[in-house]
Amino acid sequence: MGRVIVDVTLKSEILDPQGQAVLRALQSQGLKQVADVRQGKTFEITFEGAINKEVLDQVEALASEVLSNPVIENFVIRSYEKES
Amino acid sequence: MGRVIVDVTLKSEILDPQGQAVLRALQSQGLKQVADVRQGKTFEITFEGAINKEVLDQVEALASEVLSNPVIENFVIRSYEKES
Amino acid sequence: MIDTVKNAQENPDTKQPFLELGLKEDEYLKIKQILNRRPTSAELAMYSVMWSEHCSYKSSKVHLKQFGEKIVKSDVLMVGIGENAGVVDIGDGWVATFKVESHNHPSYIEPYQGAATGVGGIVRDILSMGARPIAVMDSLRFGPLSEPDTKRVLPGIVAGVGGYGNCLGLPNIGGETQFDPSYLGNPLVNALCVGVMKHEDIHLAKATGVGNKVILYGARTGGDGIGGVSVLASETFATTGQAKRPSVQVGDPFTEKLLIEATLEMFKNKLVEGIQDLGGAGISCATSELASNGTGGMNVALDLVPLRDETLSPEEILMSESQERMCAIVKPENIAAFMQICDKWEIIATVIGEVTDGNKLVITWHKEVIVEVPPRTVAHDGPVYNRALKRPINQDLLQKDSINISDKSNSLETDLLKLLASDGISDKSWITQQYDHFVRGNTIMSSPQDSGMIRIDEKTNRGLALSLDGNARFCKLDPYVGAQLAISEAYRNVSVTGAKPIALTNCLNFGSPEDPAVMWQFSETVKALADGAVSFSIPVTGGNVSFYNQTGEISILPTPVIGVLGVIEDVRKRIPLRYKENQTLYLLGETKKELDGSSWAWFIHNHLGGKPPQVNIENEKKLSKLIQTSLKAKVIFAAHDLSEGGLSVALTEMALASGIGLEVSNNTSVDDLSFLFSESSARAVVSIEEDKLPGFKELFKIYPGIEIGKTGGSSFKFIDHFEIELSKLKQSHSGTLSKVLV
Amino acid sequence: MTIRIGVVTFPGSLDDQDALRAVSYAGAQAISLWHKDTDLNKVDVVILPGGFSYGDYLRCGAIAKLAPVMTEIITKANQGLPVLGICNGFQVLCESGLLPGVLTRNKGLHFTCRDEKLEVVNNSTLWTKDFETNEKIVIPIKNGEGCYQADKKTLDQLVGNNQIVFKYLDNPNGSLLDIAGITNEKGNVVGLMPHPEHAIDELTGPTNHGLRLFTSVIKNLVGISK
Ligand SMILES: Nc1ncnc2c1ncn2[C@@H]1O[C@H](COP(=O)(O)OP(=O)(O)O)[C@@H](O)[C@H]1O
Ligand SMILES: [Mg+2]
Repeated sequence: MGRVIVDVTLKSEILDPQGQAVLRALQSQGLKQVADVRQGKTFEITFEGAINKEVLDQVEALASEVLSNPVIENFVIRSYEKES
Repeated sequence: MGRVIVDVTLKSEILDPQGQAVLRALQSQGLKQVADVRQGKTFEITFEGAINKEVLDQVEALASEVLSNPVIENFVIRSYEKES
Repeated sequence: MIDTVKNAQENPDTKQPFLELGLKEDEYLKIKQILNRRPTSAELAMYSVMWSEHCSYKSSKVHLKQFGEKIVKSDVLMVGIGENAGVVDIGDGWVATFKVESHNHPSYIEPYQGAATGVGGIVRDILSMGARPIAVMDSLRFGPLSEPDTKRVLPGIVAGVGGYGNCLGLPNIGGETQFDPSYLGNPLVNALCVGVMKHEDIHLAKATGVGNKVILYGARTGGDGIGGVSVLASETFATTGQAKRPSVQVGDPFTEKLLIEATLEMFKNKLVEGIQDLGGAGISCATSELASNGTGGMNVALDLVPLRDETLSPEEILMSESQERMCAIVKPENIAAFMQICDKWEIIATVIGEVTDGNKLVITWHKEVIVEVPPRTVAHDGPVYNRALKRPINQDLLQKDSINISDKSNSLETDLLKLLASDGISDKSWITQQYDHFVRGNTIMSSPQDSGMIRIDEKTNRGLALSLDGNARFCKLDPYVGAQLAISEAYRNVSVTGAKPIALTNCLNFGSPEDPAVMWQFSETVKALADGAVSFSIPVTGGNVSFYNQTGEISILPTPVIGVLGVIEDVRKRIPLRYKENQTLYLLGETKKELDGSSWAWFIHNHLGGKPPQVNIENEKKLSKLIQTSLKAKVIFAAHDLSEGGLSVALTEMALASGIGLEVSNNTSVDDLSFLFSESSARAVVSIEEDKLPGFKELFKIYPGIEIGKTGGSSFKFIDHFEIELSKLKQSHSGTLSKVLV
Repeated sequence: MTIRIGVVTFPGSLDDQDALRAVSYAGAQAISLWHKDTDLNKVDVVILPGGFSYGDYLRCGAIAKLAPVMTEIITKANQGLPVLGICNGFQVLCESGLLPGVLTRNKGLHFTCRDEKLEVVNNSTLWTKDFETNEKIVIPIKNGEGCYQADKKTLDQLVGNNQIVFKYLDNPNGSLLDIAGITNEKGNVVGLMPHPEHAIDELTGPTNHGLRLFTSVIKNLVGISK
C-alpha cells in the first residue's frame, strides 16, 4: 500500500473567505498576533500496491483536473510513501 | 513574520463522502489502483513577528477548540517557521 | 513609475497597450481627442473597461433605444431603463424592482464561482436601488446531458447558484434549464433578482451635493477578475490565449449578506444620498457612473482603497472586480452614523473621496493626479456601432424544412415516454432541490409551479409572481416570433397562477455582434420585444446583453430570456398546479397543427426546421383576463400553462404533482399527435370542481375552452390510445438527471 | 403571563425572521437577541435559528459557538432554560457541547431542500409535548451539512436515554440511526435539522406540523402541559 498526499491551496490573489473567517475567530479568541490565515485542502490518497513513477505522473496529471481548478488553485504533491 | 501550518484530518471511523467522491472521480479517470481517499483541511497561519513557545501553545490550544472538532477530527501542527 | 496626468502631457508619445486592453485604434484616438492629450495608463484602464461591449453596449445601443421610443401605456412604471434596474408600482405603497444578468463566460471557466458571483452581482444591483432583495431565479443552458463536459459544468453551476443564494438567505423561486449542443462550450447562466421597497425608499445611482463624501464599503479590493469584464465578456475564446484569461472572482456570500443588512439599515436611517454597486469594471464603473449621473465633479484618492494585496497598481485597483463591494455618497454629517452601521455589521468602510463643484472626475494616487476626465465620456459616451446585419442565407431553407408527420410512425405512448425522459423536458428537481425555497417564509410558489410567487405583505397578503422563459429553438427558426413567444410564455406562466403581469425584463444571449447574421437575430429580437411590450401593454423595465457566446465560429442559438413580473392582490387566491380527484379538465385556447420547432420534433426526431407556432397576443391577454376574472368566485381549482411538449407534458406534470391520474380524449379538431404535442400558444389546462362548472363556463365569453376529460385514478389515460400508470410516467420523467449526475 | 421567546441573530443567520414569526404565530412574545448581547433580556426560552452563521466557514456552527451571547445561553441551558436549535442552530448546539455529536456534510454532497417525513420518537421533551409518540409529520429540510454522526458510545447513550427526538423516514443525508433531532438528557435542549418554522402555515409550507414545537414549549411554561 502506497500513499500520496496532495495539498491544494487557493492562489494568492484569490479571495479566501474561509481563511478570513478563521482569522477573525482566532483573533477574537485572543491570538492577537495573527496576521493572516489561508485555508487549503489536503487529499490523502492510498493505493493498492506500491507507488511507482507512472502512478505519480498520473496523480500529477489528475491533480489539476480532478483535485483542483488551475484557474483559482495551485496544488503540490507534498509527500508520498512508496509502501507502508 | 512567522508561519504555522496546522493539518486537520477526519478520524478514521468518520464517514468522508467528499473523499469517496474524489475516489470515484480518480478511478473513473483511469487511476485504477486507488484504494482510498480522505480529504482534510490545512490552515496556514501567518503571524506578525516571530513565533515563540507561547504562541505555539496558544495555537495548539485553539487548534483543538476552534480549528478542529475533537468529536470527528484530529489535528497536528505540521510545521512552523519562526520567521521568514 | 506612476503615469500621472502631468507625465502624460509631458510625454505625449509614450506607446500604450490599448489593443491588448481591447480598444480599437479609432477608439483610442477618440479618447485622445476627448482628453486633448494621451490618456494616462489609469485613464486607459478605465476607458478600456467602460468602453468594452459588456459595459458600454456599443453594439446593442442603437437597437435598445427602441425601448424608449416605442412607448408602452403603463401607469406602473416609476423608474425606467437606464438605472441599475427598473422600478414598478405594485400597489399598497409598495414598489418592486427586478432584473436579470448573465454570467456566462466565467461560469464555463469556473462553474461554481462563476455562477455564484453571477447571483451576487444581480443581488447588489437590486440592493442599490434601495430595495430589499426577496428572491432569486435562474435560467440555465447547457450542452447535451450526455456530454462529459456537461457533467463538469452543470453540477458546479447549480451548486454555485445554490451556494450563493442559499447562504444569502434568498429563496430561489424558479427558473429554467435547457440543453442544446450549441451551449456545450458556452453554457448560459442568467440570474434574476427581485426586490421590494416602499415608494419613498427608491435610491438612484448619482453623486450630488458638493462636499458629500464618497464611501467605499464591503470587501477589500484584490487582484481578482482584473479585466475580467472586458476580456471575459467581450472577446471570443478562440482568439484569446491563456494570458488573456484572467482569474475569475471568488464570491463570499457571507460578506454580501452583511452588506445587504448594513445597506438596508443605512437606507432606513436615510444616511445615503446616492449608491452604486461595484460589478463589472469595479471602481472605474462606480465612480464614473455616480459622477456622470450627478453634477459631474468628484475627487477620489485611490490610495485610500483598502486592499487585500498591497502590491496592486492603481490601474489594477481601478479595474479589479473583487466582489461584495458598494459605493455610497454620504453627507458629512451622516458619516459617523454610517460608519457605526458598518461597524455593527463588521464591514470595512472608507471615505475615499468627495463630490466637487467641478465637472471632472479626478483620481489621485498619493496626491498625484492620475485620472482627470469628464465622467460622462467614460460612463455614457462610449463608442456606438451600427453593426452590419444580414438575414442568413439559409434562413429560408430552414423555414421551409417543415417536419413531415406522416412518416413518423412511433406510437403516441412511446413518444410521450421518450419525451418525458429527454433532458429538456425531464424533471429538474435534481437541480431545484439544491436551492432553498423556504427562507424568509413568504414563498407561496416555487418550482415546479408555473411561476414563482412571493408574499410581500403579511397583513394584506399582496404578492408578486415571476416567470423566466425563453425557447431558443423557436428563436432560431424566427427570431422575431421566437422573442414574442418568449414574452407570451412568461406572461402566460404568471397569468395562470392568478397574477396580473405588469412588467418585463430581458437578458439577451447571442453570438458575436461582428457576425452580421447574429446581429440580424439580435435586431429582430429587440424589435420584437419592443413591439411586444406595446401590444401586451407591459413596459420593459431593463435588461442585459451578452454577446460573444460562441465556440470557435459556432454561435449559440439566439437565446433571449424574458422575465415577466405580475401582481396578485391576495396570494391566498393563487391557482396552483395540483388538482384533486373527480374534477373536470378543460383545455383553454385553440390547438393547431404546430409541431415545427416543438420539443416533440427535436427530442423524438432530432428535427429543427419550419416555422415556430403563431404568436397571438390578444389571445394571451384574453386567457389572462379569464383567469383573473375567475379568482373572485374561485371557480378554477388548478391550472397549468401549455408550452414545451404541449398538452401531454402539461397533463403529466399536473398528474405527477398531484399524485392523481386523469383521463382525456381528443375533443379538438386536430389530429391526435398535434393534440398531444403541438405547442400552439395562448393555451392552458385547468381543472374545475363539479359545483363550480356553471360559473366557470360563464368565462368562455372571455376566452373559449373545451372539456377534455376528468381527474382521478392512478394512470394517464388517453381514451382509445393508451393508458400509462403514473409510476411509469414518473420513472421516465424523473430519472434523467439523477442517472447521469451524481 | 406572556412567554418571552428570544431568537438569536448571528451574522449570517437567515431564518431568524421566520423563527420570530413562528413564535408569534404560536402566541408568545418574540424577542430578537444579537450575537454580541451579554444578557438574555429576560427571555424564558431561546431559539438558535437556521442559516449560515459566519458563512459556515471552518465548520458549521464552529464560529458561532464563540459569540458573546453563547456564554450566557450555555450557562442557563445547563440550568434548565429551554433552548431549540434549528438546522444551523442544531450545529451550534453540537459545537458548543450542549448536545452530543456533530453534523457533517450530507452523504450525497448536495445541499438538499425538500419536504421531509419524520417520526416523532420522543414526546416528553419541553419541545415535543404537543406531538404523539410515533406520530408521522412532514417538515421541510434544507441543509448541506445535516448528516448526524457520533461515536458508538454516544449513539448507545442516545438510544438508551431516549434522547432521539425525531427520525427521518426516508433519510436524506446519511445521518446515523436516521437521526433528525435529539435532546439533552434533561429534555430542555433540543436540536433538529428540519425547519419547523417553515411548517407553520399551509400557505407557505407543506404543513403546519412545525407549529407544535413552539406551542409545546409555551404550554409547558404556562403550566398547561399534559
Ligand atoms: N436588452 C436590454 N433591454 C432593455 N434594457 C437594457 C437591455 N440591456 C441593457 N439595458 C439597460 O441598460 C442599462 C445598463 O445596463 P447594465 O450595464 O446591465 O447595468 P449594470 O451597470 O448594472 O450592469 C440598464 O438600465 C439596463 O436595464
Ligand atoms: Mg448596476
